[in-house]
Amino acid sequence: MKNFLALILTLFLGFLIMSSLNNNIAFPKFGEANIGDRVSDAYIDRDVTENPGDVIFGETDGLESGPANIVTAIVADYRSFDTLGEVTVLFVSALGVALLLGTKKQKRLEIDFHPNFMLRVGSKALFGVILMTGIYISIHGHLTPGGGFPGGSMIATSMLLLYLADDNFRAKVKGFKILESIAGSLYVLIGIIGLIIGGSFLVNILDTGVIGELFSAGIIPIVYVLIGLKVGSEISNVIDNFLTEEGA
Amino acid sequence: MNFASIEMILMITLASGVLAYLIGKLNAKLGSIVTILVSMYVTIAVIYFGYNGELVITTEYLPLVTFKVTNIGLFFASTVTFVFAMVSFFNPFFIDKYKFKALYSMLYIFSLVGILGVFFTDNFMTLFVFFEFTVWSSMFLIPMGKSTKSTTLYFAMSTIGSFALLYAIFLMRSQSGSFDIDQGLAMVSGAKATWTYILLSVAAFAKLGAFPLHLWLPKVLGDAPDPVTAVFSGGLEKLGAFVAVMGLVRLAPVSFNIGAIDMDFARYVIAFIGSITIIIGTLMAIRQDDAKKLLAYSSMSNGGYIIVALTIGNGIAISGALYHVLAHAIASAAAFLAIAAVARKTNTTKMSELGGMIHNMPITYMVYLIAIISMAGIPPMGGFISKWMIFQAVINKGLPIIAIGVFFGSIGSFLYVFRPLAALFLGQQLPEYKHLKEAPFFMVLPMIILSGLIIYTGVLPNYILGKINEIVVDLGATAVTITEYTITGFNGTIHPALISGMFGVGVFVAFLIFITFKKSKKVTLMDTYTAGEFIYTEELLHYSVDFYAPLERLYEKYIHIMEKTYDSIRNKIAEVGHFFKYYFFTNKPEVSVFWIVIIVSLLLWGESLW
Amino acid sequence: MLQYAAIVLIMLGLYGILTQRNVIKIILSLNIMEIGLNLFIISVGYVTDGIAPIMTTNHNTNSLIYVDPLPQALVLTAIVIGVGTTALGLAIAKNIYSKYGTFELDEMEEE
Amino acid sequence: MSAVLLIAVPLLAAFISILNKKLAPVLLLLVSLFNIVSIFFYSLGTITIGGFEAPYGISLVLDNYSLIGLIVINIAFFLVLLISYEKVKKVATVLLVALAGLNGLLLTGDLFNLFVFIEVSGIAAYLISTTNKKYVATFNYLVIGTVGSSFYLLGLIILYAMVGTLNMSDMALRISSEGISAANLSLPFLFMFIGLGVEAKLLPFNSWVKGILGNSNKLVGPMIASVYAGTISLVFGRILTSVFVVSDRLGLILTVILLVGIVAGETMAFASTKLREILLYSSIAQASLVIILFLEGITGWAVMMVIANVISKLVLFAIASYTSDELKTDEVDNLKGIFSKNKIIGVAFTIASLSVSGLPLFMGFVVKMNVLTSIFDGEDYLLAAVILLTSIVEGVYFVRVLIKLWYNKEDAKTINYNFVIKYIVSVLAVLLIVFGTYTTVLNDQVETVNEVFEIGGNE
Repeated sequence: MKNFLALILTLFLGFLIMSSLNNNIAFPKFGEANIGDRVSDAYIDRDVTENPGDVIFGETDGLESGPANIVTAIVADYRSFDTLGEVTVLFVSALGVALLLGTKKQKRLEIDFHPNFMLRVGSKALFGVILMTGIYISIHGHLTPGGGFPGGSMIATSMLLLYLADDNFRAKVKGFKILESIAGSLYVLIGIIGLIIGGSFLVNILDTGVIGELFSAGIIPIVYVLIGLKVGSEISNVIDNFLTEEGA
Repeated sequence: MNFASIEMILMITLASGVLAYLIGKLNAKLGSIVTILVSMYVTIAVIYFGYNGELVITTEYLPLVTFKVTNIGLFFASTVTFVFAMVSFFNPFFIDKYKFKALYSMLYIFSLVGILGVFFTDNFMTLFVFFEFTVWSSMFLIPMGKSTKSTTLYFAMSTIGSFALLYAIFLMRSQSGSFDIDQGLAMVSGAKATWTYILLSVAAFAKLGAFPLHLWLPKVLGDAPDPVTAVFSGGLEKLGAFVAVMGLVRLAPVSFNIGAIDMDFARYVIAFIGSITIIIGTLMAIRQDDAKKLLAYSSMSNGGYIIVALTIGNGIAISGALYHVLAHAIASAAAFLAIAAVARKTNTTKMSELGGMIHNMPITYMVYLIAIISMAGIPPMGGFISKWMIFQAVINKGLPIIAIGVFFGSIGSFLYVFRPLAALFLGQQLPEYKHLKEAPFFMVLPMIILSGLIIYTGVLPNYILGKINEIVVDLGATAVTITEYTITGFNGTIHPALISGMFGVGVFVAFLIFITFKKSKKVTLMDTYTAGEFIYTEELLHYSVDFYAPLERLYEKYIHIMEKTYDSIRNKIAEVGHFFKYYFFTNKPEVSVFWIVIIVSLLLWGESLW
Repeated sequence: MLQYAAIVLIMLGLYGILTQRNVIKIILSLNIMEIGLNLFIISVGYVTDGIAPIMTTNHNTNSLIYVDPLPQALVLTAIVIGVGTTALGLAIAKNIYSKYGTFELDEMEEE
Repeated sequence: MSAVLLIAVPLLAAFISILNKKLAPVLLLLVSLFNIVSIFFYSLGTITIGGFEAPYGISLVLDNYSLIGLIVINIAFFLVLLISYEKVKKVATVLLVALAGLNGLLLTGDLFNLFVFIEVSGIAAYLISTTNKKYVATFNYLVIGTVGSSFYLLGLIILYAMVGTLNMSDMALRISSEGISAANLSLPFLFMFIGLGVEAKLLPFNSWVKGILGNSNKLVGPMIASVYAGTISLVFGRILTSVFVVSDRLGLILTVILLVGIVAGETMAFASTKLREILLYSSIAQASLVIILFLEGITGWAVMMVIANVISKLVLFAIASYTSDELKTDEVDNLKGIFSKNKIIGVAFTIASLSVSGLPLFMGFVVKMNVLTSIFDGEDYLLAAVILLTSIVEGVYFVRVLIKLWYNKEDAKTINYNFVIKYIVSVLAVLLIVFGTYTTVLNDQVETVNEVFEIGGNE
C-alpha cells in the first residue's frame, strides 16, 4: 500500500514537473538553449573583462582565462570559488568519515578473500600506471577533458587497487594527511596571494600564456595539480577508513 | 529636579525596585521595608501633588513613551497606589515565608511602576508596555504563595486580555494614524469601532476577572501570598476597570439599536455578561470554604457591577462605577488584609479550620466587619453609596433582565460576606489558637486607616464625588447633582451623613441592649455534646461548613462548566500538538520527503489548474 | 527526451527514499536522485549540433557552436558534493550497523 | 582587506589544523576571534573573486544586511565555542569549515555559490550533530538535507535555463527586464523555497529537527538552533527580498503553509514535556514567523527578529543542553527547582524566554511590537490575529516551564555550571534588556537594512 502510494505520488509529481516545464515558455526545450543569452557566452568568448576578438587555439595569448578547455576555465578560473567550496566539501566529508569510523585504526578489515601472489605483484605494476595517468589527467586539465577531480579520483583508484589486491596493505595515512593539508592550504594561499597582488581573491596572477600549450593558463594547472593531490589523498583516506578497523 | 514629575516618580520607583532587591539580598526584612517607603512616597506624590495640580511632565524621553495627567488617571492612580501603600506594611511580616525574598520586594515595586505607567499616559503603546510589565512582574509574585499552579492560568488570561487590547490598539491606529489615546478612541468608526469595543471589553474582562475570563481570579487569589491577594483585588484588578472606562464609555459600537430600551445591541450584550458575572460570582462565593477564595468571587461579582454601570454610561452610572472602584478597592484590601493577619498566625484561610478569633484579634475583627459591610452595600459604608447610584442608573434605564442580576448579587452578598465573619471571628475558639495575640501595630495601622476611609467614603462621599464629577464631565456625560451633604439620583436624593447617623444610633442602641441584657454564656469548644454523647476528640463540629448546602445543591452540577471548558481548550491545543508531532516528527526520513513531494505536487497541480 | 529521462530518474530516487527502510538502500536512492539531477543539469546546457566546449586543434576557434559549458562546470561541483555526502552517509551507516547490528531502520529500537 | 578573508582564513586554518590535533581548537578560537575583530575593518561593497565582474565571476556582497548578519553570527559562533569548549576539541576542524560555510552563506551574491556553501555548512552540521551520538537522527538529517539541497539545485538549474545567469542581482534584473511571468517562475522558486525550507526548519520539511535538537548536547543545541538557524533565516531573507518574484497566489499559499507551521510549532511545544523539545518546537514556530515577515516585505524588523532569536535561543539552548548533559534527563518534571539553586543561569533563562514570548523590557517585545505595527500597516488582520493567538500559547508554555524550574522542589539538584557559560548567558541576557529598552539602536539598524533593499538591492 505504502509503495503503491509512493509510486502514484512520484508518478504524479514527475508528470506535473514535466508538463509544467513543457508549458513554461521561458524554459528552453531540449537542445534549443540559446547560449547567446546566457553568461556562458562570455566564458566561451573570454570577453568578461576585455574583448580579445576571435580566440584561436595555439595562437592567441594573454587571455583573461587561458585554458583551452572552457569547462576548466569556468571551474578553475571564472568560478574558482565554487571549486574551493567543493574541495572543502570533500575535505570535510573525508574528515567526517575519519571521525565517525574512529581514529584508533590498527589493522585491516577481515575479509574472506585472500589474494594470491600474482594478483599482488601484478596490481603493484598496474598501480604505477594508474597513478601516472591520474597525475597526467590532473596536469592536463586545462587542455583536455579531465582535471583535478577525475585525476585525483584516479590516484585514489590506484590506492584502492592496492588495498583490494593485498589484504595486508596499509598506506601511510599520516602522509596523506600532510599532503591533503599542504595542498589545501596552498590553494587558499594562492587565493590570498592573488588578493594581495591582484586585488581580488583567487585572481590569476601568472601569465596565461598561449592557449593550448601545456605551460599556459597561469595558476590553473597548479591549482588543478593541487586539487588532484588533495582529492586523491582524501579519497584514499576514505578508502583506508572503510577498510580498516580497531584492533591489534 | 522635580520630584513630582511623573517621569521622576517612575524612575525613582523603578530604581528603588532594584535597590530593594539589592538590599533584600543582604537583609530580606530591610528590602521589604523599602517597599513601604517607596509606595508611601508614590502615594503621597500622586495624591498630594496630583490633586494640587503640581504633578507635571518634564520631558519626553523616548519617541513612543509619553505621559499625561488626566483626571481619570489620577483617580485610579490614587486609589491603587493607596492600596499598594497600605498593603506594603504587611510585607515585612510575611517576607520570611517567601522563597525568593529579595525578588518579592523588587517585583512588588515593579508592579506599582507598571500600574502607574498605565494610568498616566496618553499613548496606547506606552499603556500597553506598562500593562504587560505589570502582568509579568505581578505574575512572578503569585507562585511565592501556597501553590504555583495558578500562575500559568493568570498569565494565560492576562495575555488574552492584553493581546485583545493590543489588537484593539492597532485597529484604532489604522484609523487615527497614531497611538494617541484620545485620537484613537475618537476617530475609530464603523465596523472597526465595534471590533475595538469588543476587544477592549475582552481586555477589561480579563483583568477584572469577569465571566468568562474569571477563572484566574479565585485561583490566583487563593494561591498567592496573603498580602499580594489584597494588591490583586484592590489594585491590579482595577486596571480592568480603567480599560473598561476607555472602551465601554468612550467608544460607540455600531451594531443595531434595541428600540425598546434605546441601547446598542453590543452594549447590551456586554451589560448582560456583566450581570451574569455578578450572578456567577455570587453563587460561587456562597459555596467557598476558603475565605480568600470567597472574597475573590465577591471581587468578581463587584467587577460585574462596574461593567454594568459603565455600559449604561450616563452620568450617575459612570460616577457609580468609579465610586465603586474606589469603595471596593479599599474594602477588599481591608478584608484581605484582615484575613492575611489571621492567616499569618494560623497558616490557614479555610473557614472550617478557624473560629472565635474575635477573642484574640478584636481590631482585625472590627476591620473585617467594616469592610464586608461596605462590600455588601449597607450604609454607612462606601459600598452603599456606589451601589445606590448603580441601582439608580439600572432602574432608570429600565433593564429588567440585568436588574435581576444586579439585585440578586446584592442580596447574595448578604448571604456570603457574613459567613467568614461568623466562621473566622465568631463562634467557638479552637484550642490550638488560644494563645494568639492581636496583630502587631504596623499591621493594624493600615487596616485601621483603611476602615476609617471606608467609613469616610460612606458618610461624606461628596468631596470624592466632586472629583469624580470632573471625570464624568471629561467623558462627556452630565455631572451628578451633589451638594455638601446630598446626592441626587434619578428618583430621589439621599443624605449619606444622615443615613449614617441614624444607622450609628441604631447600632448603638442595639449594642446597649446586647450589653445590658446579655444572656449568652461563653463555652469552650469541648463543652458540648451530641445525641447524648460527649465529644472526646478536639475535632471541630463547625457550623459554617455546608452553611448553605440546600442552596448549593441547586447549582452544584454546573459550577465546573467553565473549568471544564478551559481544560478542554488546553487539551485540544495539546491534541493538535500531538497530532502534528505524530504526523511530522516520526524519526523517519521519508516523512519529510513525503511532505515535500505532496506539497510540490499540490502546488504545481494548483498552478496548472488555474 | 533527455530531460524527461532525468526527471524520471529523480522520481525514481524519490520513490526509493519514500519506500525503502534500509540505510544502504536509502543512500543508493539518494545517489540515483543525484544522478538524475546531474543529468538534468547537463541537459539544460545542450545545444543541438553543439560540440564539447574544448578547443583543440580540430576545433581551434571560439566562434564555433559549443554546448553551454557552465552546466558542465556546475555538474562537476554537484558530483563531488554528491560523493562527499555519500561517503559521509556510508560512514554513518557503518556506525549505525555497529550500534544496532542491522541496516534496517525498522529493526532498530526507538531512540 | 577584503571580506573574503572571513571565508578564506577559516578555510586555511581548517586545512592546516588537521596536521596537529592539539593545535586545532586553539586555532579555531583564534580564527573565530580574528573574524569578529576583522569584520569591523572591511568596507562595504561588492567583492569580486578572481577578478571577474559579476555576473560572470562570483561576487560577495557586503552590504548593511550581510554586515549585521556577519557580526551577529560570528560573535554567536564564538560564544558557542566558549560554552562548549570541551566538546569542540574533537570537531575543531569541522567547526572551522562550518564557520567558513556560514560566512559564505551570508556573503555570497551568487545562487550556485550559495548551494555550495549550503552543502559546506550542511555537511559540517551533520558532523557536528554526530557528537550527539544519535546516528539514526544524523542519518535522517543527512537524507532530508540532501533531498532539500537537491531540490534547491533543481530549482536553480531550471531558473538558469530560463534566465541564463546565476548572480542574484543580475537574475532579479533579467527577470524583470525579460518580463518572465510569475506563473512561469513559480516552479523553480517553489523548489528553491523547499530546499531552503528544509534547512530553515520549516514545517513540514523538518522532521530532522527533533532527532538533532531533541538530543542535543551543549555544542549541537546552540550551534544548530541559534547560529545555523539565524544564518539560514538571513539567507532566506536575502533571496526572498532580492531575487524571488513570488506571485500573489504562490505567496498566499506559502504564507498559509508557514502559518500552519507557526500554529503547529507552538502547539507541539505546548504538548511537549521535555525541555529541549519545547524549545525546538518553539524555534520552528519562530523560524516560520521570520520567513513570513520576509515574504511580507517587513525586512528590517525580520532581521531584528532573527537577531533576537539568535541571542535568546543561544541562551535557552545552551542552558537546556548543558543541564540535560549534566543530569542525563530533560523532562521538565525532573528538573523542578534547579534554577533556585543556580540563580544566574535561571535569571538568564527567564529573561531569554520572556523575550521570546514578547514581554516588555526585553528585545523580543520591541521587535514584536514593530512587526505587528508593520503587519497592521499592511492591513493583514488575520495574520496579526494568528501571531497574537499563538503568542498566548507560547507564553503559557514558557511560563509553565519557568514556574516549574524555579519552584516546587526543595531537594533540587545542584549543577555546576562552569563560569564561562554563566558569564556568557548573563551578558546575553543583559544585551536582551539593553536592546529592549534602548530601542534607538534597533530602529537605526532597521533603517540601514531597509535602505539596502529599497535602492534596488545589492549593486
